[in-house]
Amino acid sequence: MSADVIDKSLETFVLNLGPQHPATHGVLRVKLTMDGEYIVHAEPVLGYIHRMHEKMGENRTWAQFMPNTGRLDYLAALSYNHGYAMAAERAEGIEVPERAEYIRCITVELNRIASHLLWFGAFVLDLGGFTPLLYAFDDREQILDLLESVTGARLTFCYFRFGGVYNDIDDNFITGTREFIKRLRSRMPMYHDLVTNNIILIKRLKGIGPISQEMCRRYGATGPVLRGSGVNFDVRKHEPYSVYPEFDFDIPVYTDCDSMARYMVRMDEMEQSMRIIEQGLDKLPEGPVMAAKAPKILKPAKGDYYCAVEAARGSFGIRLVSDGTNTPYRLKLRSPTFSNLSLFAEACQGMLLPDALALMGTLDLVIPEIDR
Amino acid sequence: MMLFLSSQLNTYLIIGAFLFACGIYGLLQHRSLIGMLISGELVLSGASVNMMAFNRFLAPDPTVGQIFTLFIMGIAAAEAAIALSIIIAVYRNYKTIDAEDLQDLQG
Amino acid sequence: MGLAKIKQALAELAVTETIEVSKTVPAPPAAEGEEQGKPVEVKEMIEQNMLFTPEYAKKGYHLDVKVTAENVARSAKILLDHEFFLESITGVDWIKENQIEIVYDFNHWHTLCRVVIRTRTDRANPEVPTISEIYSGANWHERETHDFFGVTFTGHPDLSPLLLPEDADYHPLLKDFKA
Amino acid sequence: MTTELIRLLAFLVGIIAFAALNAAYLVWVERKGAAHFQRRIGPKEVGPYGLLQPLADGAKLMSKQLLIPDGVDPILFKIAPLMVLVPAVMSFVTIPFGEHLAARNIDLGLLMVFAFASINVLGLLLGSWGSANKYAVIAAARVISQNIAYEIPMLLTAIALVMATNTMNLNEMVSLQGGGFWHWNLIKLTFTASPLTPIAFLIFFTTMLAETNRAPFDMAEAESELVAGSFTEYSGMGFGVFFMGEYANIVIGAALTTVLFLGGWQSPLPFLPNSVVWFLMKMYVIIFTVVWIRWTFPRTQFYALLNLSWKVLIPISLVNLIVTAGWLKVF
Amino acid sequence: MDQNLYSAEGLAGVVFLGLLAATVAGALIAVNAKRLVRSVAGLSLCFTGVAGLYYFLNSPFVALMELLIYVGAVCVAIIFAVMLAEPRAEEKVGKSSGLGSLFGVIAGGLVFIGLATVSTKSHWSIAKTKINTGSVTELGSSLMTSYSMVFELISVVLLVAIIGALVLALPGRDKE
Amino acid sequence: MAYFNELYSGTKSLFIGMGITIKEFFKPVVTLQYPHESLTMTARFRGHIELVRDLESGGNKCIVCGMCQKACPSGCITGNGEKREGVKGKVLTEYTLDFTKCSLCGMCVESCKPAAIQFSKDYNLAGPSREAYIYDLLKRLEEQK
Repeated sequence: MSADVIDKSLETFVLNLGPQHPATHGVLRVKLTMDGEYIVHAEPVLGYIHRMHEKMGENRTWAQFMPNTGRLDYLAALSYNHGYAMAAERAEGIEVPERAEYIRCITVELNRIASHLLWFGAFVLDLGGFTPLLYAFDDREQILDLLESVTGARLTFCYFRFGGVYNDIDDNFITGTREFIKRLRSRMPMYHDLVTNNIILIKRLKGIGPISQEMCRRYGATGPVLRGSGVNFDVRKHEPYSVYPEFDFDIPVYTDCDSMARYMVRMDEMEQSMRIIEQGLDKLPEGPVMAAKAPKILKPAKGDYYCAVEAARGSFGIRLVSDGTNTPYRLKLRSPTFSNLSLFAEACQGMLLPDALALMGTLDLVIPEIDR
Repeated sequence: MMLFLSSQLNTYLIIGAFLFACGIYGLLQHRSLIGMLISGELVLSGASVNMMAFNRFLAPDPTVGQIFTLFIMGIAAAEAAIALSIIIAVYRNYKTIDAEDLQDLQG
Repeated sequence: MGLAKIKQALAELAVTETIEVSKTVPAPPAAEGEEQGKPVEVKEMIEQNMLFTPEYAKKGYHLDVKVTAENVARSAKILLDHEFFLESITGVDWIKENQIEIVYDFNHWHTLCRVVIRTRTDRANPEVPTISEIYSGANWHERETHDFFGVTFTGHPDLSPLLLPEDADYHPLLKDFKA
Repeated sequence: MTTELIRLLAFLVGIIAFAALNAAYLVWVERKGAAHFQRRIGPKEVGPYGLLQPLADGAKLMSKQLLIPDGVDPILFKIAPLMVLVPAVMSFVTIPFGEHLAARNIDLGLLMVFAFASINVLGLLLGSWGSANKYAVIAAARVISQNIAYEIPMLLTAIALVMATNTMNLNEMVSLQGGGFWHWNLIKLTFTASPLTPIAFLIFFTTMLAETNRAPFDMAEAESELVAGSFTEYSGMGFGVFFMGEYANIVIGAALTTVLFLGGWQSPLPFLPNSVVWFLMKMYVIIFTVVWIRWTFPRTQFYALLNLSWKVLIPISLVNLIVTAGWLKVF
Repeated sequence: MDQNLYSAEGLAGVVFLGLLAATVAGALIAVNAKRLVRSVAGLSLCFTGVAGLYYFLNSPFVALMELLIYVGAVCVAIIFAVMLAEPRAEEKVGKSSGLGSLFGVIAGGLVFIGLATVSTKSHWSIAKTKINTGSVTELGSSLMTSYSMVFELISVVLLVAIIGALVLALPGRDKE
Repeated sequence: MAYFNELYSGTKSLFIGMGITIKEFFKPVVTLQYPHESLTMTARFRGHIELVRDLESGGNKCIVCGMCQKACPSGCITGNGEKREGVKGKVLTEYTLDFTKCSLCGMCVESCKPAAIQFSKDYNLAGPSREAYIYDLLKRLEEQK
């Protein structure tokens, strides 16, 4: 893996992709050793926006860390809120009321659609198509409006609390969400006609950037990257949490292992999320949104706890080590794109630069989550 | 006076000779293969200018010089293509385009 | 892949004389297991079919194996052979015990089975063999752990800082590190 | 003598003004068009409908410092933008805007446009090589292969057209398309053009996009891959001139398409008078289509682009050439 | 002179002088530049000048072809080769040391003086009428009649060149 | 045959794409022209915090319990109170928000028992210096009168 395995006889040069580059979506730097336009060796350089969230966690109370989780992956903040809330609830043994669980699932899925829509736009932008980005943003803004009306924020929601959610949803939100789903359903064929079926896009994605199952296993890739390689693994089904078992939804899996497969997985996931939201709204029970007995100050028993959720980019895991005090002793954040990006170096070897960028686009990187 | 220059055969002949001489000088003085190729192109265009001048001022057939020049262009293009692919092949194998470093080619 | 087989395979690697049993192991018949850190015979554990199996709903994982540092790579290999994938590697600084614990989280695609491998190393000179040869993804996780805890993963190809600045010589997640 | 000089200068100024104005307003069209394709408003602050935006942009670019980074070849770096702009402006000399409205009615007009258009590549190349930037160099390598690959089908379709019309004089070519839109080369319903001409039009249009480095063939710029490709190191007016040159090339491409296939200044219906207005309308429709295409498609992959040329465009344009030759022989 | 195009003779003269200067300067840059890229830039300048000269010689077709082929194709190809073979712009271009250079100057000078003397001293029987009308039709018909054989041959040469170039350039891809 | 099929379907897909964008071209714009128009924030919008006016007394409702300071993850709230004669409990003398640190999480508002602080709907936040973001909320409350 190190630079000295490169064949010295090749006429290569080093290309710095980033830290400021239009395709790296943030401050990721990839040191590429190139032979012409072919990539001989790639070395991602991380840490440009490393903030040491894990240390922050050790210095804050359990509740105070909640806002931080939304700042890891700011595009799917609710999944991260959810993961952290669940981990702490598991440690403390708090039962969450059913209505709160439904609200959590609905909002998380909305957030997932928003994240995928943004990914869709940004990915097509990486491929040089600008307009789909704006269409996707148009839809995404509707979601953010909905979520803002409930949570009070547009990105870093910080909506969940140990034992429930911060605010109950109202009828405006429910009707708004139903309308939005109707709207997005009618827009999906447009996206497919404009982008998915476009011959230029198909030529750019079909067979490009293969990631084998074996590679996924070695690198621990999860999420759409893994499902694009034909593995039916989704924490929501595999390790059912919250009220996901109540919902009837499918896990889109494509077996082509290429960029197109990963693209299709995400597009189909949006449809599945819409199904979940619809069912959630139908089944939404009445009741409180906060556990009655939820303690204000958490002091979980000694021991360590692991909890994983399916975030928009893969399996987000959180490992808590408690020493029985009101601050976590150790708090490990397992971010999916960290693992997904780590396979980039191997996957892009021998690829052309534009293809590698297409591959990088399908990894759906959110740098703050990688750097933490 | 100015018009005089452009309608004088000698102007063109001297320019042609100049290009030709530049080419010769460059061929002798350049060590890199690409430099030599450039000089070669100059030699060829010196000849072309002469052809065109004779065509305009002397030749009995008004097209022969032009056709010669067109052929020279064809030859030059072919020459450039071949020479460049040779240069690239040489560079790939020897990592140099310096003619004097290419002693290996002898024998 | 049966859970039992994995247990069997890992049991042989587990630290032979002591096994940390979770506090919340189902009470009977191992009532004595209640006490944390109480040494239990491996054989006995296997026989009782409750080998370091914490309560999943409470802990979030199924197997919790403590191995010695030399056995980390072997257990990783066993897990790879059973098609586990690596979720993360991290450390925990047990400053009072003067030890650093390295925790490996594994998961499986098709069976619900999370396995945690732990090993402890001396805090003054933390060294664990690398598993980056077995799990390529471990490369970055180990680099990260090296950044944060200063753990040297012997055999790792490149332990230069991943998330910290290139010239960082501090390890922020150690408990005695104050910014 | 003096009148001649004045006439010459008038033409020169006229052409440069036309080229510059069009290039500048093409930026406006692009931005406004992009905005509406994306359901935005686009420039609106400077002047009504943002019409003065190009001037503001120009003023901004001119007031910026032209940075010459370390390690660049300063002479080439400065000359290259001009080498893109000047030939494009030169090409306008021969475009017949109206029946009597052409700076020079040259017999070899078509050839002249192609000859000058080919210099454009050299400018891009020298600029990117001169700026000593890796992204620019990659862009340069792409530009060469792309331009060589697309010049062939472009010339082949143009030659087929020359065969059919028997002239390389652009004005004459337009004259031959008089008498209603069914006489345009695009859909000539008479027996003088081969039935493949509509396909030839598509090929010509595609190659025109590629030769002017327009999306989806904007390999030279490819902002998401190569930052800004050939223009990465350019700032201020260096960038501005490059930009103008690119847009002037698009105007040339659109004008040429209009002349060759859409009957230039000929009115679409016989009873309407011929006028320069028709020419401009057709040209702007083409330009709008170019903008429309840019804001619809993603960028092609580089080898897909070459495949398109070598496997699709060149064979079809060769077939077109042969069919045209046969057609002319038969009829 | 084509009176339609350049009726103002003085202007034409100025343009002609400019073209001469471009040709000479271009040629000098091409052989003397320190960096190969500049050599090629000089070469393209020289070719542009030569194309202008052709125009003055009543051959607009050849002039435009000169631009199209030499500037648009040959120079571009050479720059491409420079880019491939000289990746580090800082690297010096090989120039012969003093002796070679001196030899070059002497040889070039002698050639120039010789040719110039011959061309100025010779008594050319200059045709009084304009022989070349610049007609493309004539050019085409003689290309297709008297010189058709040569035309075919040159096509064959080009074909061979293309194939040869491909063959030479191909092995590079196999290595990967 | 596959060649022509691909050619046909490919070209068709391009025209379909262009059809979609041209349809969008003639649809009304969806953007808001920001400096000319601006949005009203939703009822739950979490802006920076401000003190709530006590309608009875005209002052603030704060009882200087310090809960907000404790709840704040970034420690951006500084509140001080003093005991005054004749008044029950403490009286707020200083309440500053260091907005440079605030992450708008809303923990403070949630923790406030007497509901003495609330979110403002102010989102056009800009200032020339860091100091401009250290808000004296007590002063603000006064000024709002």
